Amino acid sequence: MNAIKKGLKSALSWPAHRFAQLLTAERTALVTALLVTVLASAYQVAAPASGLAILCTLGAALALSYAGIKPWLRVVLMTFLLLGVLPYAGTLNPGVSSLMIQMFIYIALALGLNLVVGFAGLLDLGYIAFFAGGAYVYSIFASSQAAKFLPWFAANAPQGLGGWWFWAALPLALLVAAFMGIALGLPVMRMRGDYLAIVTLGFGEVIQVIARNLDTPINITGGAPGIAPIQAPTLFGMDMGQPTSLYYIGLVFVVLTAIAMYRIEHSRVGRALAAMREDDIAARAMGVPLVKMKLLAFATGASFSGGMGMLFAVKQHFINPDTFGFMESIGILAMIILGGLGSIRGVIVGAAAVTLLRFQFLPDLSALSANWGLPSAIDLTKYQPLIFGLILIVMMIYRQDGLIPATRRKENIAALEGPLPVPAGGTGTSVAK
Amino acid sequence: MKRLLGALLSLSMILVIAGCGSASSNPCDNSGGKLIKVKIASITPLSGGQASLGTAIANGAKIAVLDRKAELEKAGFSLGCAPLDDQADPIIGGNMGSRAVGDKEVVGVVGTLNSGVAKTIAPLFKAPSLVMVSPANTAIVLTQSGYGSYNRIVASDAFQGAGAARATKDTVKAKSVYVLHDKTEYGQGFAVEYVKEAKKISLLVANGEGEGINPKDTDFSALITKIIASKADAIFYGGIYDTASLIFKQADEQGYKGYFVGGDGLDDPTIVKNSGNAANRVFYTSVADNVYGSEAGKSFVARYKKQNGPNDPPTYAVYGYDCAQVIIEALLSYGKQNPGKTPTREDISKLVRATKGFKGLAGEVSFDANGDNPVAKVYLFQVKDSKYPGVALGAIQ
Amino acid sequence: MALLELENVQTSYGAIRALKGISLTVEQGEIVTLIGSNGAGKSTTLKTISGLLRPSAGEIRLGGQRIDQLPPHRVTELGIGHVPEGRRIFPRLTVAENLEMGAYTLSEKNAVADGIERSFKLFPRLRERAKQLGGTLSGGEQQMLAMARTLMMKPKILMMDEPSMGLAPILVEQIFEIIAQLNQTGVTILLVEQNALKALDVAHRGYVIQTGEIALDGPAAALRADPSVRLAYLGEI
Amino acid sequence: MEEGLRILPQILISGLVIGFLYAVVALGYTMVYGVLEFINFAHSEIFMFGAFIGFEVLMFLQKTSLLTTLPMVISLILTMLAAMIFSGALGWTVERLAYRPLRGAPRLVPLISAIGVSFFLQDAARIIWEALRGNWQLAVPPLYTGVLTMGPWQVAGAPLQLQVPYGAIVIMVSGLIMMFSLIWFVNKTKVGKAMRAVAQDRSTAALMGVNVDRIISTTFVIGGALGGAAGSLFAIRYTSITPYIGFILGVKAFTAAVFGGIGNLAGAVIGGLLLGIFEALGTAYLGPLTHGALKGPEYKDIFAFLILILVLVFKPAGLLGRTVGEKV
Repeated sequence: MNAIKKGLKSALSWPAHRFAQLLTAERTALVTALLVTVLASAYQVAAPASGLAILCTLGAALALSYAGIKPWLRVVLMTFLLLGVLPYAGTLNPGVSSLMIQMFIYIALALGLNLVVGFAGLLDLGYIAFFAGGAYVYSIFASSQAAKFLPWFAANAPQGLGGWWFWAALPLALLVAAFMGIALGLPVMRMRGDYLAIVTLGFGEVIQVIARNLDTPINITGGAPGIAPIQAPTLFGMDMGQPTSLYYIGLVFVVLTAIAMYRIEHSRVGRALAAMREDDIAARAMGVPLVKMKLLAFATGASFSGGMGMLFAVKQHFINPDTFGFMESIGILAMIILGGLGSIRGVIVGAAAVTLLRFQFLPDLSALSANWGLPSAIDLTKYQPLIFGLILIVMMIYRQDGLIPATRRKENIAALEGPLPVPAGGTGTSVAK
Repeated sequence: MKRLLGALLSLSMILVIAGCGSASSNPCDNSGGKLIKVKIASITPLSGGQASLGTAIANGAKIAVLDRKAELEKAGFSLGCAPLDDQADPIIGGNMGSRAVGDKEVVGVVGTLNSGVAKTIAPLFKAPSLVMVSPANTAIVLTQSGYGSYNRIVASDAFQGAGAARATKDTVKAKSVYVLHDKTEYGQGFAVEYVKEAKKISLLVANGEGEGINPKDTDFSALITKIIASKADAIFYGGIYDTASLIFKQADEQGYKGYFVGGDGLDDPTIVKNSGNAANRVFYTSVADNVYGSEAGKSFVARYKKQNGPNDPPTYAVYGYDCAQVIIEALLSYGKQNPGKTPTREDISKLVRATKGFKGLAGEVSFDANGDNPVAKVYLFQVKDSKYPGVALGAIQ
Repeated sequence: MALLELENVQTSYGAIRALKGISLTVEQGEIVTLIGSNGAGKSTTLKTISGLLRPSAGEIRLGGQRIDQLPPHRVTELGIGHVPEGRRIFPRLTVAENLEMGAYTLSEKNAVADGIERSFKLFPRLRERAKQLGGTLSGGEQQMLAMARTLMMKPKILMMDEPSMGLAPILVEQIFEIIAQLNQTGVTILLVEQNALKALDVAHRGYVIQTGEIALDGPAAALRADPSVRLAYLGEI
Repeated sequence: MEEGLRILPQILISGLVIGFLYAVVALGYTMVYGVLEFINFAHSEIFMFGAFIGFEVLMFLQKTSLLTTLPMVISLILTMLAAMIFSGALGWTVERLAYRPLRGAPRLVPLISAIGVSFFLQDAARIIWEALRGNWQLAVPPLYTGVLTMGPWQVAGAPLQLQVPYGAIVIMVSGLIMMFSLIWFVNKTKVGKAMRAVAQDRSTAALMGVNVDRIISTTFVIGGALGGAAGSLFAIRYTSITPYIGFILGVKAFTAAVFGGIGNLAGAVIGGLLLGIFEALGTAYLGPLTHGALKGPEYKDIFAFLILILVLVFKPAGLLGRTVGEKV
């Protein structure tokens, strides 16, 4: 038992950036960075659909973000990988683009949830509800759905508004999701952490039930069958619905989200959130308007989720209530916990890793085993909830800060709620070491 | 996580290497000689809750590839298969659809099991004209949305729902019916069509447009009290056998004396095992007659077992088989007309759509302009003596 | 051999070293007081003795037996009674139930009934309040209950953390009278107090603790006379 | 409306039955919450395991044909006992492995771990019973299947008859027994008092000589056993189980616990009963009241969450509870 514990501990305690130290000495750094970029690109182009290739390319991008080279070169090389190599591989096999869009969606979602959980310390288990909000706002008017309850649409746009609607709907989706965030936030703001978690869970379920049942008396959401087909966005007359072109929209969304998160973290608001997370009484004493800040975090996080919901609807051409279940909320939570609560880079890596695992490696494995008639017992896809569960437990026990902890404060998660007022008497060891 | 990934990767590598070693026994391999390499992909759940159905479809398709291998080689094709796992999840399904598009050897796709997954995949196949033949989708919208290369061999909800409604009036002899569904794509779609037809043939629906329930619920006693008060002669349930049997059983316990009607979602031994005394009052429609009863069916079962182990295949296996056969027929007819040429996806898609009167194991297949199979049949079954499967009462017109 | 011995005890909260090496002894039958300013480490010392905190170095011995690695309930079983700072009455247990909890470690049949009777004799106020919830008592009553509760376990040594804190002067007088009284019935007492004057009045010996270290020690009277103690802790010039 | 009123008594009975099930599960949540101020998210899965163990026992009894020869009460007790022992042990194990290492960590840390445990156990059950029985959706051998029929009485000129399944009576009776024995245990026994002391002030309880770890373990064992008992009752009443029966029931039971005042045993039961009755009334009357616009059975699952939100906003202490978060 102890050996296992030790093994786990050491396996999980590698510092993420140690291997990147290779890249810190200026000249070797330059050579290695170029080499990594070239090798990854070559592999990616040679075997576009291979999960391993995508892993290498993304790994290279991560390594470059640590590399001790000139910042402009870093940006150029990463841009080359993300705007050159991956989209090109996507034209060779749209499966790559499809996977990457999904990854972008999850990264942005995880970043948004990280704002709420990691920065503000509010555990939200119903985060997917905002995502659903954005998806529905877009889909209802980008399909024949609107015509089912609005006479104007039936007369003028029976198949929906068309590709331009995506761009017009974007601010609307952000607003609707932000509004949902506030609507949920207002009643729960004064609740304690675990109550908040349960109520947000309930909120997620309620939104799902409403989406499922709002086909009567007026058919607004399409009910359980959902909405399909959903029109794709157009940009200057180009169809952006296929994975190869949608890739760019996704990338733009993610980059904007990441920049926004970085700015928020280092802004007055970010500091206020951090103060609130560590000690809300002290924060209030220092003049941080708690309710306003919490609502701001909720609304902002929600609006990111809503925006990505639109992209999701476009990618899927179809949405239904089942897609927005509790499991998805937990999946996103698992991503940020795996990556490192409060750490932007960590959250991105966590989301990417979970997406790769769930959408590439596990289905590959089960297809392989179906192909070769291997016993289905070794099929790891089957164990997905088990693996998620284990990730949560093991990370909590052995590495609460995630794979790439936030640099600003190492004991980030420890600050979620502040320590219990009374040290654990029974164990006696928990406070003094 | 990296370690875990590493372990996963090395595991998959080992599997790949192990795979290459025994390449000859794999029906999905198409590496033979100078023939034109083509593949039929299947997109079904190979893992997760519905894996047994999805695997059956994939395996059925595989048997078809094996069965016609020699014939195809003569026509100049080396046909392989590519089973893809959608986990019954539209998100993963969309991914798999894109991967099927990306594999240039894939000329046709068998799938999907779930209508929701098909709604995500069909638009992806429209531009590359990749043909898709579904053994199981019943959502009406799929053939009404101009997806182009989408076809299915089973009857849609409209057909099944109407059939079930007529059976309720004519065979069950009910005057009024209480309509329930499980608020899923399948159950609700079915129930909506059922109600539509019921209104046409003046079968009274006791609760207006029908009501949804939560299939995760277990206690329906309050609802049943309401049903009994409505004095309906029959309860129709659009949904799956597990919840259906709970409702039927509890209704019986509370003293409901009427009949129970449902669709192919009830076609499972569980409906008999879990419904208690209610079982012998259950009628269900199904798109499949007892296919494994025939000689050809028995021979299929034997081949299936040889390839996939000792368990009897679920009915869906033969549907997967028929879907793949439809695509193979198109390939062969292309080969006949254009010997030595590599078919484009569009060619195959057109040829599949032109299928007329193909005699499949599970029934006849023709496609209309939308990709629906107008000759698909619906059969009515009744459970007797608490035995599964029920007694076939014949096809519904 | 002293009843309680601390030898070079060090305790940390995370990176902060609260005790930098405390050594002290308490003899059978004594009242020893530990005085010092806020945050000097007085409460930490008591918590370390009773096992609520685990020392990173040093030894604690009770009657010669090492207790510094034991969990708090074991330390209690061995005979150290700790009346925590702020009374820490169980607010939603009745007064009687609070007292019963004090006798948790005793297994004799009549221990609870006898103990409660003794407590009521010592603190007649508690008898009137026996059925009331602990949280409804006044500060002084709570302090009495806290002492009575710990006395239920018949400790070899009674450690009290700031028993006079937040009490009206007249109650403070009472509390110290009771401490003296208890000591006369043979109870050994380790007393932590901010009210150094009172503490040194009642104690036999004293230790002055300063930022985690013992700065001075000696007989209570000597400490009272020490000019630096007078300046720092007794408010005299 | 005449017709609607006529079915009211039967609807109330339905509500009471499901309410008792919520109540029994809620007792487990409230126990653990009372002592640790921690939502044992995995309790619903411990409940689910109880149902599966109950299933296995009943299968065994059926195979050995003891099911027909033994008196039903003995079968019932055997089934419940096995489920309680197993689920108690499971509760202990979960606490030991997934919660204890996190004692003293911020509140959200064990909560996240508990969510992980919940997923883990759910999937583990699926894997285990797929391996054991080839299927994770199981039909439980029948034990109490009959129905108690009362009446008919002539009420307002028409016959009125009431029906209660025996399985439901078993749930109600066991629920009451469990509640009263639990209240007795917590208030009158030494361990029960120690539990309350630990709940109120852990380190002071330790200073009284209470082995806090052991008391917390005991709490989880009792909570687990309660969950197991509830699970086996569920299996007996509904005769069809899957690994997923726990989640929604768990959330509702937790709602019931909060509704009644979390930490308060009687409150959990009252909250459960009220929630069950609300749901039954909603199922039956929401449709007629809204003239068919909202269908009762479709929206009834929202009630639990609406109640939860309303209670937490307007009366966080619940019906019988004390102010949450009070710590002296």
